Amino acid sequence: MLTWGILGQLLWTGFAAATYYCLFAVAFSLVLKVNKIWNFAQAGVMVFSYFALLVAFRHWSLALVPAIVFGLLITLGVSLALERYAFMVFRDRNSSILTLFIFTIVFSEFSVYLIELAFGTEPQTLYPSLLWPVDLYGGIAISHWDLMAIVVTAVLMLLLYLFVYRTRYGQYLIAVADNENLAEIYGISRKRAYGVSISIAAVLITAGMYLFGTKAALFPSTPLQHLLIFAVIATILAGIGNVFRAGIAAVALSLIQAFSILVIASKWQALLAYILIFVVIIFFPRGFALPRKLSGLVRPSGRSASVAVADTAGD
Amino acid sequence: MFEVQNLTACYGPLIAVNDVSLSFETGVRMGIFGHNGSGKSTFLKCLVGGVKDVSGAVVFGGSPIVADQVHRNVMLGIGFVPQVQNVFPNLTVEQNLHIAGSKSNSSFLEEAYALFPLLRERQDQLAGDMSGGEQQMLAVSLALMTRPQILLLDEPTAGLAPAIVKNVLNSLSRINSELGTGLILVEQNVLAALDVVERAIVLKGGRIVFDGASEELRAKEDLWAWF
Amino acid sequence: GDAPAAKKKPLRFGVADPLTGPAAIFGKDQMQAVRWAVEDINAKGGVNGHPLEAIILDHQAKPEVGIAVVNRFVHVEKVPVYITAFSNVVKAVAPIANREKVLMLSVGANAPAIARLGDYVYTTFPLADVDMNALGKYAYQKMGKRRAAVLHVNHETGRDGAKVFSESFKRAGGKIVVYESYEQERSDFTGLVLKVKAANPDIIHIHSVIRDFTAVVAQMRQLGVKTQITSYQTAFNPKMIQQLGKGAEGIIVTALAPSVEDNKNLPAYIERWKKAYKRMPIGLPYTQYFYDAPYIVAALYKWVLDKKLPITGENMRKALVAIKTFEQPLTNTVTINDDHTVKKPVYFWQVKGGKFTLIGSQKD
Amino acid sequence: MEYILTVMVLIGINVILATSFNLILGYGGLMSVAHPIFYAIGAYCSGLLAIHLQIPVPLSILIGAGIAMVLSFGVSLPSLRVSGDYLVIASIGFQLGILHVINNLDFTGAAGGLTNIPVLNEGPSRSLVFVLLIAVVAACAVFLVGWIVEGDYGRAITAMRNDEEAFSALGRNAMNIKIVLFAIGSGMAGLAGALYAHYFAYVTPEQFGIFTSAALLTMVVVGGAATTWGPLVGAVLLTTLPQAITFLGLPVSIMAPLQGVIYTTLVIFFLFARPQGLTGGSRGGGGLEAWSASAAFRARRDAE
Amino acid sequence: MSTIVRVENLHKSFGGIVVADDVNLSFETGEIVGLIGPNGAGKTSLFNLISGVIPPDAGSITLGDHRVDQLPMHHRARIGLARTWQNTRMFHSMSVIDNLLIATRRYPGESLARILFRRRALDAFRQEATEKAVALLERVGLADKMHEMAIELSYGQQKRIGLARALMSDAACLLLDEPMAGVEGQAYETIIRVIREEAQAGRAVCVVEHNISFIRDISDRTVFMFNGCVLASGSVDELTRDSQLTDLYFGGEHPQ
Ligand SMILES: Nc1ncnc2c1ncn2[C@@H]1O[C@H](COP(=O)(O)OP(=O)(O)OP(=O)(O)O)[C@@H](O)[C@H]1O
Ligand SMILES: Nc1ncnc2c1ncn2[C@@H]1O[C@H](COP(=O)(O)OP(=O)(O)OP(=O)(O)O)[C@@H](O)[C@H]1O
Ligand SMILES: [Mg+2]
Ligand SMILES: [Mg+2]
Repeated sequence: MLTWGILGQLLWTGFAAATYYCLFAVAFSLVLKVNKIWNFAQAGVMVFSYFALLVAFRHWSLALVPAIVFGLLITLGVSLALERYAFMVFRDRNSSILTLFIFTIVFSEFSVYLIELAFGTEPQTLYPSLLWPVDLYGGIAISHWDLMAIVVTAVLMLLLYLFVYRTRYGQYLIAVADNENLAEIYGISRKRAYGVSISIAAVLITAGMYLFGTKAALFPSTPLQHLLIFAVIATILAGIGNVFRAGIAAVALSLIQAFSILVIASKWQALLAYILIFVVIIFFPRGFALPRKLSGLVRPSGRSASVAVADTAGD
Repeated sequence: MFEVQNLTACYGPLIAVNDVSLSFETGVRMGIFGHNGSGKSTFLKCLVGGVKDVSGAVVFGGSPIVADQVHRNVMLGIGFVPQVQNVFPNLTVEQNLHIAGSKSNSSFLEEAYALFPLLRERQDQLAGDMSGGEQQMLAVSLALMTRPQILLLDEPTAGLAPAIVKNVLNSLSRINSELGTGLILVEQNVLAALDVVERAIVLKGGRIVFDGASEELRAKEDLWAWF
Repeated sequence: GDAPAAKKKPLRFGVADPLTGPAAIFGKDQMQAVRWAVEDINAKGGVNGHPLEAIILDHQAKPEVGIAVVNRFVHVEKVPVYITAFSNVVKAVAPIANREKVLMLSVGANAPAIARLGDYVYTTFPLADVDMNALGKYAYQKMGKRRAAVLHVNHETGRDGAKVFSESFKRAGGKIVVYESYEQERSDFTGLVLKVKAANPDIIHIHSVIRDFTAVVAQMRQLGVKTQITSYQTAFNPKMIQQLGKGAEGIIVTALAPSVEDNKNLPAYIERWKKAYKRMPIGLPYTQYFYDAPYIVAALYKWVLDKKLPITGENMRKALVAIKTFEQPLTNTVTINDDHTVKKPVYFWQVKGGKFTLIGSQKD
Repeated sequence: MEYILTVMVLIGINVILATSFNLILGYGGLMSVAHPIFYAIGAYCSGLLAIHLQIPVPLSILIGAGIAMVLSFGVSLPSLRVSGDYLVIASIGFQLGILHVINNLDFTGAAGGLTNIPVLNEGPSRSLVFVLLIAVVAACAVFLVGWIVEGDYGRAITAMRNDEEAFSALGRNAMNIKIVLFAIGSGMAGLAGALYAHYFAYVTPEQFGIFTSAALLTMVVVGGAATTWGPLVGAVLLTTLPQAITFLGLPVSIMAPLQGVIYTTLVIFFLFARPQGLTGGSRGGGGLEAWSASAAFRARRDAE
Repeated sequence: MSTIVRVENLHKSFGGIVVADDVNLSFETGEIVGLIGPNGAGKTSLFNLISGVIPPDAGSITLGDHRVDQLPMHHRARIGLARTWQNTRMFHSMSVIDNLLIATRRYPGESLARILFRRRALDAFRQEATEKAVALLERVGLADKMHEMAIELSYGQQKRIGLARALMSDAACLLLDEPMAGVEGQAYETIIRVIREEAQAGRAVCVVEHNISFIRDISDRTVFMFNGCVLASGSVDELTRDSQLTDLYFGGEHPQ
């Protein structure tokens, strides 16, 4: 019953379906790395982002570009406001990590309730219909959604990569991530860096929510209950601080889940993920990080020098 | 030109720097001495705006140093090596240097390597994995990368081997004479530092108790009594 | 007229249903039905001149909220009878009803276990064994299907419904080729769909909440699975057709409430919805039962008042056992069996041309 | 009256949970969020034992708590290898994993929950008796934790939290402390769970998920982490608040979100207005950061 | 004199960097050993290996009669090892005195069972420990800082507290990593005195320092490390006579 066609299909569709997880994981991981915040408020931002898009598409019937722009603006606004009026305040006060933890979670809950208040609790899709045109290539169904998702994600990841590693501002982010006080001493504004990273996250989130909402309906509570956990797990599996690897981990995790149905009952699929996290964390506490290259670092042993040194004195 | 007027810095109820007024030219070579807890590090931090709870004024080259705006203040041309946490621990040596130089220019990289050849060997090592003294070398090079008009160094030689100490102090005087970079040096190693500086300040309980030429301080029989 | 009804002491009863949360989409329309029913009863003079009053609270389809809400009914509002729905909540609050001797009517929850929850717990709604038994048999005998795939969401209703369907289908002679469950809130079903595709069934039964149902079907259709799909009463929902468009064509759902052909009041009821909200109610059959539930309460109150008994949960239960058979405006005859179950005909609807069309029924 | 008693039972349960959570999280600095799973284990084990093996309820409650205590190794062992952020996720994995198993096994009632759990006590004043019992247990929990963390043991806990390596280099065994903290805290949570199960007679997996973790965390932090009375205040306040909101007479159809908005807004307000928690002192960083229980420190504070 | 710590054939490397290459060393009771060497020679790493922060690749470490190289850190400390850190490492949210009390040996108050049943005895012990801690703080000249939070002290003060903390445990062997770095010149005599007293009390002391006159003043024997190897050992003057060593360490010139 298992044919290559089905495996190929699983790989392709699973890959496409992993794209928004990838975006969310990278956004989460980036904010964790630079702003040093376990930003569970991301779920709240995701909700706002989604419903901004929803209003633009469904209520105002805007065209694609203005609708996305509107969604992005709202997402940016919420994100920056969070950074400026909440994270910064807690940071200045030297609040404990727990306080921030709670704040971010409660903020997400608050957003969910607020949106439920405004929009009701029904699941909503961005377009009235969930069906996309499908083309068949060699027995593999390729929906236009898949193509769009993969292209959007790939482009965004590429841009982010270029930004981080090829621009000066990317370097600033890296510096602030590592030691924000020292970065200030080298003229880098940490506040600006925090703003930039949370804005990048906002872009990724908007894209991710658009992809999600064109594939399935969203309850206001879905980001908090489901999407975010996934991003957190991917972040950890990749090892904290490996932003791009978090994206890869998200894709891998999602694919593993998709494929695992071929061997285990689907009701145990989620368990597989949990066991995986538990085991990975305990046996590879730094994530699936490759051992760092130390090959470049060689120095002669002091023994070579000692040959020439006469034994100066006895004990 | 640094002008400090009635500077007072507090940590809660504790007054760490108490009503200090002082001024010096950009090209100065000055040492700040004092016993542990006398407020040296705090004073240095105030010069870049790194302490929040301050009163009084600090002006550098006509521009005020604003508290809690370190990144702006340093762009006026100040280099600062803090006493602790003075490297980016999870970045490689090379990345450290690039970041330090990114706001000015990275051309000083070669000179930094020439000053501490070890750093070139360790280009790819994570700064946090290096020994205490190696980190100290890196920290000094980082500050040099910005090509500042004035360099504030908080115990730059602590933990360095004697050979390196000499090397660092010599290079600092060279940089001062060749480029006109000012030096403000906090040191416990008073005698070695007095060789480099021309003006000395002694802090006690946050106040200035001595301000004069370094020779004058050296000449004092009761050097330690000043502390 | 209503004048006397307003003066006498109101007869109160509790209704708990999800008004927020993922299940609220059903709860809201169900509560509207209850409000209309109470209005209609009171407009006709209430019960012996007493107005009926429904205290409606939200349990969010969450057991712990349900417990708090029912505690409030019993201890703060002191009602002798309350109505609730959703299997997990029904199970959670049943012990309170038994302990406090307050009559509890379950409307719409369909886990077969509900029949065995205790003396004070009754359902006015047929449980899953009724419609899923019928559907299993119908699929095999009338539709000629032989190989079924069964998918269900992992919650009370999903598990029970899927189980009853597959047992009935097997009993009829069919074969279950895939039997899988998944967690709520999932968005990607690729693996599941492909597994079903590989097994090549000739019918797929999906027992799931409406959001998951549309997502699964959408992904099936896009991955080229064109097989006949069946589901149960929650999929009896115009939104589902809207989101699936052409993909919805041919889907068969069950309904436990009579259709327009069998019930003379129904057309007017539907008109009322169209007038008030310009749409059909979501989960029409459920709302029929909910509209009728206050009529049962009214009948119980009337029995107790006529016998001049004190208004207690115990007496309400006595009334229910004594009356047994109720003639209902929208669901015809409802008979509460001694074993706490209700038997009703099952109706099958199919999506044709973007609309639900009755294709058959099974009455026995 | 009965209604109020039920709310009081919930308050008591939450006080036990928050207090024990505070021991692990606030004092121990062990960032595990898996506390509700021990609550679940206590509830399920005790309930299942009473249902299937007809074990007398008081005994099954104790066994349930004991099992939770033993299973706390599931989190304390990882905590020996990883800490901080990693522990958070390991514990989430542990929590959701076990919950997922419960959610899919038939004999636990799966997603539908475990029904018909025998209750601890019957009779007309059942709730009153139960409230008294819970109050006693909660008081014991608060005092036990307060007593563990004051004085020398507490100082060792704080030192471990500050710098585990330096702590070990002084000859102190961090492992022991972690295992003890988790065992005691989880045992208390298990007890709370068992008591819950035998009062409400019904438990379902969804009661023990990540949202419960968040709710407990909120109680601890809003009340004041690493303080004795903080979790108690937090639990009382945050349990009664939602109940009180239901009596505001809000329109039913938007009650839950509105209630949620009010509740979360209040929590956020507390976080901003009282960063050290409601009971935390005025000292920066609050109870969580400062260790202030040493005899010497107290002497000075009293002198001032 | 008897040997307290014996290190034999110790190897350790990080990738290409060898931090211990066949190191053989021993510390005797009552002896103060100075450990010098250029930056990155492996001095701190040697301390880390002995105290158990990092595991060795090969070789053995014995402490008294115990082979300790596979034991966890706290075990070694209990057998009788105390160390300071190059970068202070205070318990930052505790007061200075509590920082010291934590280091008390076999503190009964840190066993739950004992707290439960023997509170009286505990109080007596606590009293004694507190007195000892205060006395130590006086010896390092920081008694007036007793109740400050450790994090609020200046760097040099923290270093001295670190020294006092290491002395609390009465360990048989003391490893001091740059105790003078950042410490004011005035405290020089104090610290020398304190370390001498400890050695006289029968402890083995090993001091890493770059302040060569300090090492000359204090040590009975000096060990020179370079790139992970022990190159020489003897008195400071003997070592400085060797031109190659001075090249490596002092950059050509002989000190003073
Ligand atoms: N974890 C590690 N990973 C890689 N290299 C390391 C690590 N720890 C130490 N090293 C390297 O090992 C060498 C020895 O370091 P160590 O800290 O022991 O030096 P040290 O003798 O104490 O020097 P200093 O006097 O500067 O403190 C250094 O070159 C350092 O870069
Ligand atoms: N973050 C802080 N919070 C509270 N008090 C502080 C803080 N940092 C320093 N202090 C106090 O301020 C005073 C001055 O400290 P500072 O670090 O400036 O001294 P220093 O002269 O640099 O000493 P050292 O030679 O030891 O480095 C000290 O008494 C110290 O305890
Ligand atoms: Mg200082
Ligand atoms: Mg060192």
